Amino acid sequence: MPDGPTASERFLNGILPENPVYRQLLGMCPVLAVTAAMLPALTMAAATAFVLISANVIISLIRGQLRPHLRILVFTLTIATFVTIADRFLAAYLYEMSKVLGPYVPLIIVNCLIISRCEICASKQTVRVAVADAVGMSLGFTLALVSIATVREVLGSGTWLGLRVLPEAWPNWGIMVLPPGAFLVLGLLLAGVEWWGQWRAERAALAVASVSRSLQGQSGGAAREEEASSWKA
Amino acid sequence: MTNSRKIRGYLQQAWLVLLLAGAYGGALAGVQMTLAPRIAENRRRETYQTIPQLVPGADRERTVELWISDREGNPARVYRTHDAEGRHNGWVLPASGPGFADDIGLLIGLDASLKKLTGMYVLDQRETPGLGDYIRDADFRRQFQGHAADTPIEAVKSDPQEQQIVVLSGATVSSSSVCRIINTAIARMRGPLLQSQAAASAAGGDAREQEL
Amino acid sequence: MSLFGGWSGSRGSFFGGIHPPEHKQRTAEEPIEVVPTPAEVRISLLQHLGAVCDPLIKPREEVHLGAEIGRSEKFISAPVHASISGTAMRATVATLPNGRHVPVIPIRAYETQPLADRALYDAMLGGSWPLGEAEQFEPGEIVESAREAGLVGMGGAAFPTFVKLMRQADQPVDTVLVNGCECEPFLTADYRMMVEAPQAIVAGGLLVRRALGAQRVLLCIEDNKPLAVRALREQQGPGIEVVVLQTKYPQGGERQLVQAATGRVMPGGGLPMRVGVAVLNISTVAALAAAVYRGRPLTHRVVTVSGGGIRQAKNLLAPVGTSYRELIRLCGGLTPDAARVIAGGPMMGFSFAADDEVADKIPIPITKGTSGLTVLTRREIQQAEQTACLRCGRCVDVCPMRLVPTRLALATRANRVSLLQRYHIGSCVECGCCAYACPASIPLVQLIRVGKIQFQNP
Amino acid sequence: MGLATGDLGTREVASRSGGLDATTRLGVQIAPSPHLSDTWFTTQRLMGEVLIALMPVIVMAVLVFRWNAVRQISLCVLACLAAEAIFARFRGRPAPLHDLSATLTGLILALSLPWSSPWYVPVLGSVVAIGLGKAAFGGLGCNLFNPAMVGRAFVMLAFAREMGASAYVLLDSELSVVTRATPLSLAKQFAADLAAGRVTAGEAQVQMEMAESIWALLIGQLNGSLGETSAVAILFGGAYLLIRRVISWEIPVGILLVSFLFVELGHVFELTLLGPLQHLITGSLLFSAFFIATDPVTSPLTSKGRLFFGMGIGFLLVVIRLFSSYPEGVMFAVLLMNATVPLLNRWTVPQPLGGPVPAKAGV
Amino acid sequence: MESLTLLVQIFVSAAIINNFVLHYFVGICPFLGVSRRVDMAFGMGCAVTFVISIAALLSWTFTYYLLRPDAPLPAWLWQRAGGDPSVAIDLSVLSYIMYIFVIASSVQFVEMYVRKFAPKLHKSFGVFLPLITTNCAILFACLIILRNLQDPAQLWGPAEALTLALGGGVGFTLAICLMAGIREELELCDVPRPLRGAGITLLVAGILAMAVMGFAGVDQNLQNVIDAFFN
Repeated sequence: MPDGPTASERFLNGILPENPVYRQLLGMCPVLAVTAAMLPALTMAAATAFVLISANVIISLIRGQLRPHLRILVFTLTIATFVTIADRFLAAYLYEMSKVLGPYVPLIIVNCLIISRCEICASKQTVRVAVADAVGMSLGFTLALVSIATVREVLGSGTWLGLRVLPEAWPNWGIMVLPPGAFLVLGLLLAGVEWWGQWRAERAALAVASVSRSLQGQSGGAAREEEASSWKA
Repeated sequence: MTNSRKIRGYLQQAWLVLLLAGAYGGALAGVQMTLAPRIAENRRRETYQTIPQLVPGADRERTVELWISDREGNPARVYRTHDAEGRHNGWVLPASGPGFADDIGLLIGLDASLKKLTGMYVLDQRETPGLGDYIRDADFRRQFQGHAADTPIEAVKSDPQEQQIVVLSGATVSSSSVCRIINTAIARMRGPLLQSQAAASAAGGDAREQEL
Repeated sequence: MSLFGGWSGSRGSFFGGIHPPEHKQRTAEEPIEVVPTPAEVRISLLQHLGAVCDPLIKPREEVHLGAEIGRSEKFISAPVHASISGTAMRATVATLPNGRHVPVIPIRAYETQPLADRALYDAMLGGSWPLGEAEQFEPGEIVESAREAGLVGMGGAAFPTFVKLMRQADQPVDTVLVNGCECEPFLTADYRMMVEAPQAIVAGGLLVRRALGAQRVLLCIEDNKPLAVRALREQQGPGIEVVVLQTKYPQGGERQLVQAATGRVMPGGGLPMRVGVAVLNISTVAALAAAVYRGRPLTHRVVTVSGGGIRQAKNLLAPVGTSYRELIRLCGGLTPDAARVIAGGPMMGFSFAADDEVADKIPIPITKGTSGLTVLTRREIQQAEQTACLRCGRCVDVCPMRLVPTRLALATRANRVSLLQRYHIGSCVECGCCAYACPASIPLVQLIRVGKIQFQNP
Repeated sequence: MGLATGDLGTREVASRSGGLDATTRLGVQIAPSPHLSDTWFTTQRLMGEVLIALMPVIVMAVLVFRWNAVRQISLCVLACLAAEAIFARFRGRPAPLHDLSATLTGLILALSLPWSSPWYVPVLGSVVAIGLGKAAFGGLGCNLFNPAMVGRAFVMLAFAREMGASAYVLLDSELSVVTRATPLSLAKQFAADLAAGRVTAGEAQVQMEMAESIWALLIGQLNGSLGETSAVAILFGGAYLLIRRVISWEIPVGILLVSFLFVELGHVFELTLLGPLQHLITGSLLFSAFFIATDPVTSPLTSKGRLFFGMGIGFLLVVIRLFSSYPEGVMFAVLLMNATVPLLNRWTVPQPLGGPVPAKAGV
Repeated sequence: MESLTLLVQIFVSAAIINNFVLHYFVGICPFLGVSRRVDMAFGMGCAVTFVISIAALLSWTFTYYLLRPDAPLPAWLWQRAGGDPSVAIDLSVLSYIMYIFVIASSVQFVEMYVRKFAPKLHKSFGVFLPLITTNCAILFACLIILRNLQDPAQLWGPAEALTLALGGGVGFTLAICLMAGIREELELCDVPRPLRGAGITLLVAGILAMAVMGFAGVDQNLQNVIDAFFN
């Protein structure tokens, strides 16, 4: 266990390198459903973060007593409880927002992100590490929600967080706040992140390759010629 | 002997789950106790805030929530509104039904005699942004005022006559859905409401006192 | 070209197919010309599908026209005979146009040959042929003659003929189809045979009927060869009739021919025998007549040399083993814009290197199955630029086997063996219709061949 | 016809490793069979023939809508070509502008737009059509959805107001044709009147026929998207494509037959006031039957599959026209059926002649 | 008659127009994960439809009698136990926990039942069953049922709940099968590298979502037409 990533590494990992949405494709349902505007996206991110952190803390605290076959049961019970608390809380203090989010708050229960963090990290690590991990993952999740919501709200309504950022003459792209817009934006952003990763990997590989190519260039040509001649017969 | 051992075995395995279940149950009960009144208040406030708009002259504070059996005998919520002097001056019916994208939730204002529509308000909707969601606009809602409540309202594209409203351009479905929800709700509740009124006036007492 | 062409599967035709330009007029009126004895022939010890023959002669040994020089004890094989008189040389290896490396026995010709020019022609094809004597032979005798004469299918497949002539108790053959369709563009060898030696063909057909105990012989000819139809109709008698089929490539394909002529559909992967049919090429049938009635082994065959890249297109009666170079030389050589030399017709033939440098060192010999030599010019082989598959479905419409060639090609590119299976790669006969019709110029046949290899060795 | 397949194998591997057109020596090439190809019929020609067939439609559009049509068409075509070039550059490939497919996409998109849409509608529609509809799938041949319809649906949902029924009508326009609603919108309205009991069936019928005679529908002096005004022009183009065998007959026949049947059914039950024949020649039904649904790339490979495909579009089209909130549903029907093409292709794999080769028999 | 046409409306809405995957975004995980092969997608779709129906019926029962604000069972128990009848018992705070257990146990139950009584069926889609527990489509169906039971004005019966579940399941199957076909096709295509996998799947889902939006209103108009036909 001491070999695993440290608390700070786990924290950073969650934000970009192992971003739950862009890298692990977890918890896609709220990412698509509540990102028509920034405000519900932020609320959803906060609710998810609350559940994720609380559940991670509890699971980490009781990790010594977990029986393998009851593990998932305990996870689900914990998560469902915190989701209920979050849901009631929103209904009590952010009533309008809870109406906008609708069934997607309770759906946090089946968000694979949370159960996978409980399983992979919290049930094996100390509270400190588990919290760092949960916060990192929450930030990563928030980042994803915010990025998608930004695109959708700006293009779809010309506003950001309700503030007008594009001129009044901007023709709102209604599709962006509709379901197809969610799929398209997430698909394109996902491709963008992927492209960025590939570009970086290629650049790193290029440095190595340029050395080896200068060494192998000649022999490679010879091999090709040999191959060609062997087919002539 | 074996039974008790079995039970002990189960307990050894499940004590954590039971403990957690207990703790969580307690926490949820606490949350429910603390927040439930607030949530109920939120819901109430949402409705009550709009009541002066729906029934002209109605006093928010004097509105009463009632449960009345509808035409088919199912319980339904209605609001009985009173003016500042406490005189019964109208009804507000919550109603909902399918719209273009999802269910639309409405509040319908009627005068005390249930003869006229006095207003309409959209509580919940997920209609197409920039198109169907204009059903929330005051211009669209104002169209419903003053129509008779005993015949259905319909949506037309242009030149509205009696009992007709003009649809939002490009959002025919949203507009006609609203009409449909209103028609259904009134048809469902008119009879029972008239009956309860008759009963109340027959009893001669203040309906408000009775229902409470 | 009817609007509903894709659906037709009626008698006289088959599903799919294409109508490439025929280009036959160039050699159609050229009578068969006998090739002057070449200085050397190189006789392949494998002229057919089946086992390689063992040489029966030693280097420096003298052989005469028609002498057996190789045979195999394996069942599926056919002996090979000397096609000229001369001195045998040491066996070497040659690469046939289909890419196969085979042992060949070169024979240096004597100054004088027992048969040449007109005499050779008359001995092989000319004269009159007995039409009513087939019944005198026992079926076994006919089979034995065919085997001893080294007969193989001369349409290209080169399957030993005697195997086809043997009666199978469980699969009786009632109809013999003599395939005179010659649907490949440019080729007219079979056509000239039909026009010049109809009697030999009819005599041979009757022999096949006798051997197999069949009721009828159908001489199948496409409707673009009216002269051949007339010539054969004059000879037709009881039990042998001419069937005129629609001109469409690949009408000469075994499965298509059986379907068009008899309406019967051969089961996938099965032989014509399964539906009571035997299919033989007209040249094969004529060679059978020569073997039975005149005791001549299969030593010569008619080859069409044509195409825009040939100066003087001709139909040649050439000894087996003549080099392609020799044939080209006899036809006046290549034109400057000749771009591709093909053994066989342009739809299914194999292109090979025939330029002087290579050909001088290792002259490539013709075999019993070589029906023609087509030299195409740059303009004739011109193809549109290859683009992505448009899924237009033209390949599906023209595929005579009712396959989905584009799927097979794409699956091959993506190396998806399970898709190859789903789209029945095993049924492809590589007739080339799909690649011909493809507007995107995708090498479909090529890819399907690669796919077959992937499929066999996943 | 026989083949020595085993031998072919080694050679093909050889030529494959050296590229598909193997070696060239002294001007004589070695290449696999077949050595002839139908050089007349190429990808470019396929697209070109469709362009030719579109000419009558374009001429009618320009005659009816004047410079509006010219503006939409040129904007769409230019934007499509630019988008094609840009997206090809992204992938570091030469832009395949000469295959005319981008031009065709632009034309079809333009012809399916209302005359009034502001400049950003055709431009964004074109970029989405080429980018999302084609480049994202890997370019021409891989696009599973009809690019023009992807672009059309995108702008339809993005700019609902600029594309809706009101976008077609301008009461005080100099072009008399655009002062009236489109026939399908009228039909919807009259149907609503009828359902509300405001008019009798007979009256509504008379009203409808007054509004749009079959003759007017055929000739095309009426409102609608640019390409859908004249049925005759579309029929001319369609007939040309059929005669030149550029498109197969199964798709148009499937669409027309099934939509005729279902509209007839709807007409009997008074769900729509337009008779089946009128339905066929109004809106973009004919245009889609001949020019949109027949896009080879996005329709099934086998003739049976194409028939099903056409029938599916016909059915969905009628469902949308009669029941949905949109007066016209061509693009949605086409997109949905495009999505089923892989499954249709899978289910209509033809049996090879004589049945598949048994596994034991080998290849 | 009205209830029957309501069922038609609920079904059409859930299956096509408000498709669970393409409109409500639930069940995205299997949509992205299992949609590589058509046969697997179909198996998954069947399994989901099966489980969603059972879970919907069970959760309707629990909600109606136990969890909704005016549920009869808790009130009766409370009064039997001698509680003050004027105090309203609202157990709805437990709904989410209840649902998740209902789903988990119905998955377990279905798996046991299928394995025992229909081993052939189990072979074809048994592998998908454990995955379904975390499929949000099922919880989503339960939540919709809850929403329609919270408002006493439009109390859903078991038939409506079951119809919603079936519609949702059919819609899910439809979407995932179409997507699987498309993805099989895309394997033969030259999709740009960054888009391969999830990216292009989401884009295709976007186009499909556009396509089903064209059917908006069909459910209600169909309902109107059937209503009008029977009246």
